[in-house]
Amino acid sequence: MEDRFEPGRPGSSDIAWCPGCGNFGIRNILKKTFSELGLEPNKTVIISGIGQAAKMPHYIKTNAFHSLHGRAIPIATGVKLSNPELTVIAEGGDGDIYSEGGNHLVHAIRRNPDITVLVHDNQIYGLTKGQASPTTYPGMRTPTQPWGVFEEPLNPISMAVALDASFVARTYMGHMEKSVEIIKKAIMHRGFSVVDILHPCVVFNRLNTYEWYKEHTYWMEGHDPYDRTKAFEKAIETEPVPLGIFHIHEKPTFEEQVSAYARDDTPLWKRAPNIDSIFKIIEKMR
Amino acid sequence: MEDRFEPGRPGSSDIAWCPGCGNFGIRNILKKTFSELGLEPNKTVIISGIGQAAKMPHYIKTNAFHSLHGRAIPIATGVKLSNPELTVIAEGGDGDIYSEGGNHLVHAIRRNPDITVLVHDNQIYGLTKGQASPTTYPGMRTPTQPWGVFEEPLNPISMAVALDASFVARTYMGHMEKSVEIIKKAIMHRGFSVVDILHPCVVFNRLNTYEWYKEHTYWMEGHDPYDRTKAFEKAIETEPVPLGIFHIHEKPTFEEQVSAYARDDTPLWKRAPNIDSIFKIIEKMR
Amino acid sequence: MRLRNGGTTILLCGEAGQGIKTLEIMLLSSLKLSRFNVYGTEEYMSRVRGGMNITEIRISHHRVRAFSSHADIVIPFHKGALPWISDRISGDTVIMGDSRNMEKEFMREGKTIEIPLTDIAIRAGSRLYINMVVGGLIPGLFDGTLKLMNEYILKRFMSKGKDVVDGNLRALEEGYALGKKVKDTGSFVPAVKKDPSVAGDIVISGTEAVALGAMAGGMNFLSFYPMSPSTGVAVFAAAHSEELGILVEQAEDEIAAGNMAIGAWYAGARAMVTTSGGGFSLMTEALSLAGMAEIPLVIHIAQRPGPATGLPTRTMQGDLNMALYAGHGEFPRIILAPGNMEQAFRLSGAAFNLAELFQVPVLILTDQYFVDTHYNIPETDLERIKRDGYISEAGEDYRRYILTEDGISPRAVPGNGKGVVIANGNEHDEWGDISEDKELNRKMQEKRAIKKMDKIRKHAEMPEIIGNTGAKNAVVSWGSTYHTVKEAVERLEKDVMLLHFSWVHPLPGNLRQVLEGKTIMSVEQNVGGQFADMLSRETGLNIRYKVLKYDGRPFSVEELYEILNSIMGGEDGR
Amino acid sequence: MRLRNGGTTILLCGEAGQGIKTLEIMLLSSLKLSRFNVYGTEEYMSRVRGGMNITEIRISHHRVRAFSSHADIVIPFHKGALPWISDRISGDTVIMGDSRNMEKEFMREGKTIEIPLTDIAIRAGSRLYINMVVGGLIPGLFDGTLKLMNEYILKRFMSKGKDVVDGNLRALEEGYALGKKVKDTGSFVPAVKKDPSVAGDIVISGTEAVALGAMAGGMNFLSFYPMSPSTGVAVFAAAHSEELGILVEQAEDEIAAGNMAIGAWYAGARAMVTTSGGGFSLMTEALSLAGMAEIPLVIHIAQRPGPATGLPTRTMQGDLNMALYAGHGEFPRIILAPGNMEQAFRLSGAAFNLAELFQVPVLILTDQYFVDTHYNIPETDLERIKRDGYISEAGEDYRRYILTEDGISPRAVPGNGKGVVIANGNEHDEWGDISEDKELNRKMQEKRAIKKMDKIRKHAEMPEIIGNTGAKNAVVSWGSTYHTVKEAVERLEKDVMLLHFSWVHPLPGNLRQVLEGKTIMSVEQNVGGQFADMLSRETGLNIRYKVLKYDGRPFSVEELYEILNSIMGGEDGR
Ligand SMILES: Cc1ncc(C[n+]2csc(CCOP(=O)(O)OP(=O)(O)O)c2C)c(N)n1
Ligand SMILES: Cc1ncc(C[n+]2csc(CCOP(=O)(O)OP(=O)(O)O)c2C)c(N)n1
Ligand code: SF4
Ligand code: SF4
Ligand SMILES: [Mg+2]
Ligand SMILES: [Mg+2]
Repeated sequence: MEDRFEPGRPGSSDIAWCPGCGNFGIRNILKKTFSELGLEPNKTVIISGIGQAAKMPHYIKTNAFHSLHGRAIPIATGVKLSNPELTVIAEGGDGDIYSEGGNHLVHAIRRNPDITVLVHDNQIYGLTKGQASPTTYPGMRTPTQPWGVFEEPLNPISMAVALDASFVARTYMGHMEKSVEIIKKAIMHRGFSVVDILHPCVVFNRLNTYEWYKEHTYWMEGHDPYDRTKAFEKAIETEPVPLGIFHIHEKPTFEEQVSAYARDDTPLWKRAPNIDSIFKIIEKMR
Repeated sequence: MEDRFEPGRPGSSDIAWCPGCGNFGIRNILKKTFSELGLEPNKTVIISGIGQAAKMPHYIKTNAFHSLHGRAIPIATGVKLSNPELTVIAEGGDGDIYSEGGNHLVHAIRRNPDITVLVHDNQIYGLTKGQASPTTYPGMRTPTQPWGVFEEPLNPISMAVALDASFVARTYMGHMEKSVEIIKKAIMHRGFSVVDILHPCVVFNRLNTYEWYKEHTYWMEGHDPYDRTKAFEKAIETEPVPLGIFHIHEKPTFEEQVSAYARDDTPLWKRAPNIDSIFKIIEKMR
Repeated sequence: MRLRNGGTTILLCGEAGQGIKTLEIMLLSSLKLSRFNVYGTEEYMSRVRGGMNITEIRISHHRVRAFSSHADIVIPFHKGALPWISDRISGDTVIMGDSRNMEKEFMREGKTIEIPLTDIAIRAGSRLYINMVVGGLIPGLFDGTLKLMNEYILKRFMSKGKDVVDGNLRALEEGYALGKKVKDTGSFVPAVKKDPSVAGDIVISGTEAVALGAMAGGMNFLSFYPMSPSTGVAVFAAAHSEELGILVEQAEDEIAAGNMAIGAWYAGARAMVTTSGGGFSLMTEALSLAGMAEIPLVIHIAQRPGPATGLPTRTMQGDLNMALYAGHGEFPRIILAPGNMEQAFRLSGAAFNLAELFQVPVLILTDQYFVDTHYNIPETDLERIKRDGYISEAGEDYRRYILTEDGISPRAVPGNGKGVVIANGNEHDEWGDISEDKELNRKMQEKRAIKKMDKIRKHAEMPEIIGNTGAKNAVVSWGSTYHTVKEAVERLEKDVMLLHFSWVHPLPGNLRQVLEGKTIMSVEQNVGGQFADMLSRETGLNIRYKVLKYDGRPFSVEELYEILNSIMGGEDGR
Repeated sequence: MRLRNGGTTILLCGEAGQGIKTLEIMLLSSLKLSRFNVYGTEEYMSRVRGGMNITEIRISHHRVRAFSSHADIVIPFHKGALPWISDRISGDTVIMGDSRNMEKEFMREGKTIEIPLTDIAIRAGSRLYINMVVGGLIPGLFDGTLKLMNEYILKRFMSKGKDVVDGNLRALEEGYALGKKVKDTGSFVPAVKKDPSVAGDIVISGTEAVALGAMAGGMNFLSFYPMSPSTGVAVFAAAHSEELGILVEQAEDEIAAGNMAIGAWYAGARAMVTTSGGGFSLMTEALSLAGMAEIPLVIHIAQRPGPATGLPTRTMQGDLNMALYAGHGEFPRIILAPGNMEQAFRLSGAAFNLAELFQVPVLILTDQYFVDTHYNIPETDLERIKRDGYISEAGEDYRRYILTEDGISPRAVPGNGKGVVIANGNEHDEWGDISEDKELNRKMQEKRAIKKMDKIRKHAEMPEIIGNTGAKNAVVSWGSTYHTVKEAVERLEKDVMLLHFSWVHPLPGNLRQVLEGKTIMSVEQNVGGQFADMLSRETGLNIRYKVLKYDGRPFSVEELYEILNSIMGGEDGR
């Protein structure tokens, strides 16, 4: 079943990730998630930004748009709004989605389209060779921060909770089964979901390794994701880092509220211009 | 004393705001704040974006840069980093700072330069004639949202608390004295401060009027701004809207940590290139 | 100089907030209904209340569509207005209205008609109704009807209660009676005849023409971030969103607006973005993405003077170079710049077919003058373009970027067919996967920047040629200046032809033949003569004179006439 | 064709992650120390591990500074490398290294030297040390020294412990011994003599030359967002931030980076931004702000192939048009494109003086090829430019935009003087307050786009002219291709001169005289011939041939020689 998601194209066999990289694990998680959800490659779309994470669509078979650094979310929004029948996933790195694309995350949460945002959070810039990302811990020395990072790390979970995102979760890719469960729920959730997926970058992040994540994370037990203040309290815990679903707020999606779908649910691409109505508008201008 | 801040230039007398606009009140608040703080016009800088709010620097005498929509914060950061001796204020509207400039707010909070961000929050786009802003309440009908806004309003306070901003407050300009007190504290605070200043737009926002703000806001009493979770709880209250200082977290500023000022606190503009050191670096390349 | 199309030009000079925009719309409709040809345009400041705004209304027996600088009638709504427009007042100009709004030096015997507008408004219920007094006055002067105006007032002020409606109606009627009286007593003699042929005409603005054209071209997605003077298109589309099934969304910034539209096209929608220069600056990267990923895209840029925030509510044609070269790397694009309402309707529709056919961005360049100008046209002049469908099905082994003779790869959309559709902003192979193969890298550059470009160029439209093609002199212009240049050139009665470009880039191949040997004069509203430079670069021809204006105000017929006349005088009166 | 500057060209073909970058740096320094002229450049893929990377190292008795496509020695570090570069292997090429990395078809009698690099590395402690084995092998082959290399290893691997240091040192020495043996047994005869004159030289890369030049020009603020191939400049500046007092900050995006730099300049710092095409796209609006507010700004754009993400680690000169026209509205800018290290140092420094003098943005265009190229130059060729100071004091009634004869208004910074400094991105009056006055609006456009531009043009530098100015043929080139074109043209021995432009815009006024009547051939790395078009547009001259390359790889001397030779053959062998 998972083979349905093997692209088998000439350009998909030579995977450009480093041996041992956490991205391989995320790829396996996605293939399992997609096939357990019974998704169809041609009805599923991954919009990715630019970065190591963003290369995913070349190694998993779905419709895809490998786009620009930081812009996966608005593109994914445009796709979903034009064709709500598609399952739409936006994917990118921590630099991609939290730094260059930060504004889009904030406002997509407000808009609440039914898309799922998967952030491969290796707490570093991989593709561009090891600069600090918004989630890099203070003290880390990098080629462009040789003095050691001193900015406050971005807490994407507390931020998403503060913005009342519809579904907010964090996982560590080292836990395959739990990650599959969480991402399944995120995709099935009606509304905007964001999942921060911790994963090691074995080349540039010497701190947040496989062992580190194992030791410094834990799964929340008995947390009520419908309690927003509790979610916030959990979200600002940092040592150890909690994993699981922090916050769920079910609410109408963008597509359900937008006037273009009020009378008609035909996807936009199947719509022809209504010339008669247009000329009726024109006639009123006499 | 406040007259020191009257610009008295040919272009500063015809104020472009609408009669009755809340911006006049904010102008008075600022003049009073500045003079009570004993600021000097030539040692103070206001960087404003674009919008009605952003016209402020033409009507109050300080150094100023009326710049681009959304970009006041990075410009203000550049100014502060180049000359930490200046008192630097970034000013703009709710569209300016929360929509177009949203990403800069998020990351400036992380960076924590000692600047003060004043958001004239009229919950509408004034200058461009009445479109919804990120803080417009659901249900409001506007020329571009004739169906009534349905996006979740942005809560700048909870977001800033979630990002652990150094100083977070909200005021309503109708309360002159309290507003002066809060903005004074914000400016004196060492680190990044953000103050959301509610104010009526008498032309385009028919909901959030002077009366409305009077009735739907209250001053927090006994709130401990050093308790972050409490701050969050307060921040997500919406009816009535709490006013006051939500959150304070004193921490080292950007300027205090950056390596360029580690050995020498001369403002950058007074520095000459150290040609000898440069040629020493070059010699090592032999 | 008296304008060829004659008629009467009225200037309403008020502050923002005095209801003059409302007044203009009402006047144009009701004067048209009264069987006049009408034209209206606005110059306004970047503020919501106060300031100095000018609305020009022209009424004529003939079609009037060009901006005139000479005022026949001026109605000042506040003190200071007359000095602000003093260069538009001549000995013939009649000044009407409250004497308190007239500076002494402008009050000349026989040319000043004092009308107590404010008093009448106050009598009708509020000094705010002054615009309605004028709304009645003008039809009264020209023997027009109030019909539409009554209805408009009812609709517009209903929500404010009966008092307001009645007050406005009273003001209107009192104004009308007064206008009639002025006319009947002969203190003002209107020199405009009616034109029964306008009966079936519509009154349309540039904004409306662009929006309606896009709708007719199948636009079903509009993303934007508010920015003067481009927002009107979004407002118009939003008003009809539910009825026409068009998704209209205000994005958080222009970057999101541009990329949302790209996402929408990728999924098969027909998306447009409306913006102005500064917003377009922020879409530059997205434009380059559309170029690389071969995603169609339509962007409407309503130009205003730059750089930076510039003059947000004024007019300029200063963004042509940016439109030509925005975006890193090399990729084809199409630039259209309608010169009149008919073209705006047709080209805004055609833009969608072009974008989809060639899988490239199409930029529609208008400007503040154009979008804020209204006039009447026969509805039948709006061409019903056909929405062509170019969407293919994705077979199992679908290759989004398959190399073909003409550079165009059949374009499928996700969900249409069994295969998957891989778009890529990285350099790619035929399937859409990343490729660093030297040969393929080269071929893909050629596919986009050479083959597609060549194909588009063959499709390019020739400029409209007005006048004698054998003329020794040629005036070239583009975009919004169409009617003004045309009226000035026709008025000249010299040995001159006019070439007006509404298809601006890429230029068709055979222009050199048309222009060779002529003395070429270009007319455009920017500092550098950007169009002239492009024309000269592409044809190798020398543009002898650049007639430029860049103070943020539109060219007027009179001004252009003078300049062109003196140039051609200099050319031995040819 | 054998290269004029002779010497030996070695290709190291490995995967990302095999330590070849480290190896290159070590080799260049130690070979220079061994009294050779050295040159190194890299072609690599956009990935962190794996793929096919090629490092070219040239060693010569003469100065070598150009890219050669012909390999004298190839060392494949993995299977697949030889087919990938097969077009660079000829009958003369010697292939060295592990036989398991050599495909059969490339193993030719007498031209294959099998050396068990991997085994030696494993013996030294780890197969990872293979780069060090080669690091020893090459100096061994050429009778060089290991001195610097030993030190480098100590420094670089100290933190990893004694074992790693020792292992690397062992590998190095074993490699060296082997190299010596190969040479001594005569299976490879090195054809390169030493050049004592290089003793005082430094080995410098394009990245370093730009960064050091900027530092010498007074740069004390650098904001950026990481983007290949521009990040190196930030890395270099960050390394020296504390020592030189340069504030280096990674922004959240390029928009912030650009605007921070503008803020810094406004406050009197000398700020630079380093980026590539896509990042620059996002700075377009900020550029326009700098234009309007007359804030100086320096932006380094290291070009790579576009559009969009394109080929992130490859080379192109495809962003010239964007650099010329980015930003809405009309405002002057200066574009510099160094052709060699000396120019990069001088111009990156001068950029700051120019930006401050004219209060305009200065764009420095390099590309991946240029920033990743290293060679030795005499330190004395680095010109010590003077930091000019142009900051004024603000008096009480200071007018930031006072109208002057030459368009330049004295520029004060906040806090320097009693007055206040008002910068404005809106159209403004002399003080900096918003103005919608028609006359003033026009004058301010003229101040920026005409007066300042004219003044800059007078300051423009002439291209470097190489060869006989009376030649019938002229090759023109710009930016990074300098040495390659120069070597090819010199080798041609035809009636041809070379004009190389490192001051790219605005062009100086008197070029037409220099070029008139010649057959002009332009050489550049893009699809459209952007420089050629600009030159033709500005001079009115016809560019007869455009020699273009756009597969993301640099021009080689051989390739250019062939093309130019065949063109000039076609021109009757002149
Ligand atoms: C506009 C723009 N700026 C910068 C880049 C360069 N860039 C590519 S990927 C990347 C960051 C990679 O980090 P992240 O998003 O965390 O992804 P990772 O590689 O770690 O998975 C950057 C800065 C770009 N492609 N486009
Ligand atoms: C890049 C860019 N996009 C859009 C605009 C147009 N614009 C000017 S002000 C403004 C919003 C005004 O709203 P707000 O920031 O809330 O300020 P207010 O006028 O309400 O004080 C917009 C969208 C612009 N100037 N630049
Ligand atoms: S650089 Fe890091 S994140 Fe990227 S592929 Fe390698 S290990 Fe993974
Ligand atoms: S539009 Fe609103 S915010 Fe702007 S000046 Fe008028 S009242 Fe104030
Ligand atoms: Mg990352
Ligand atoms: Mg606002």
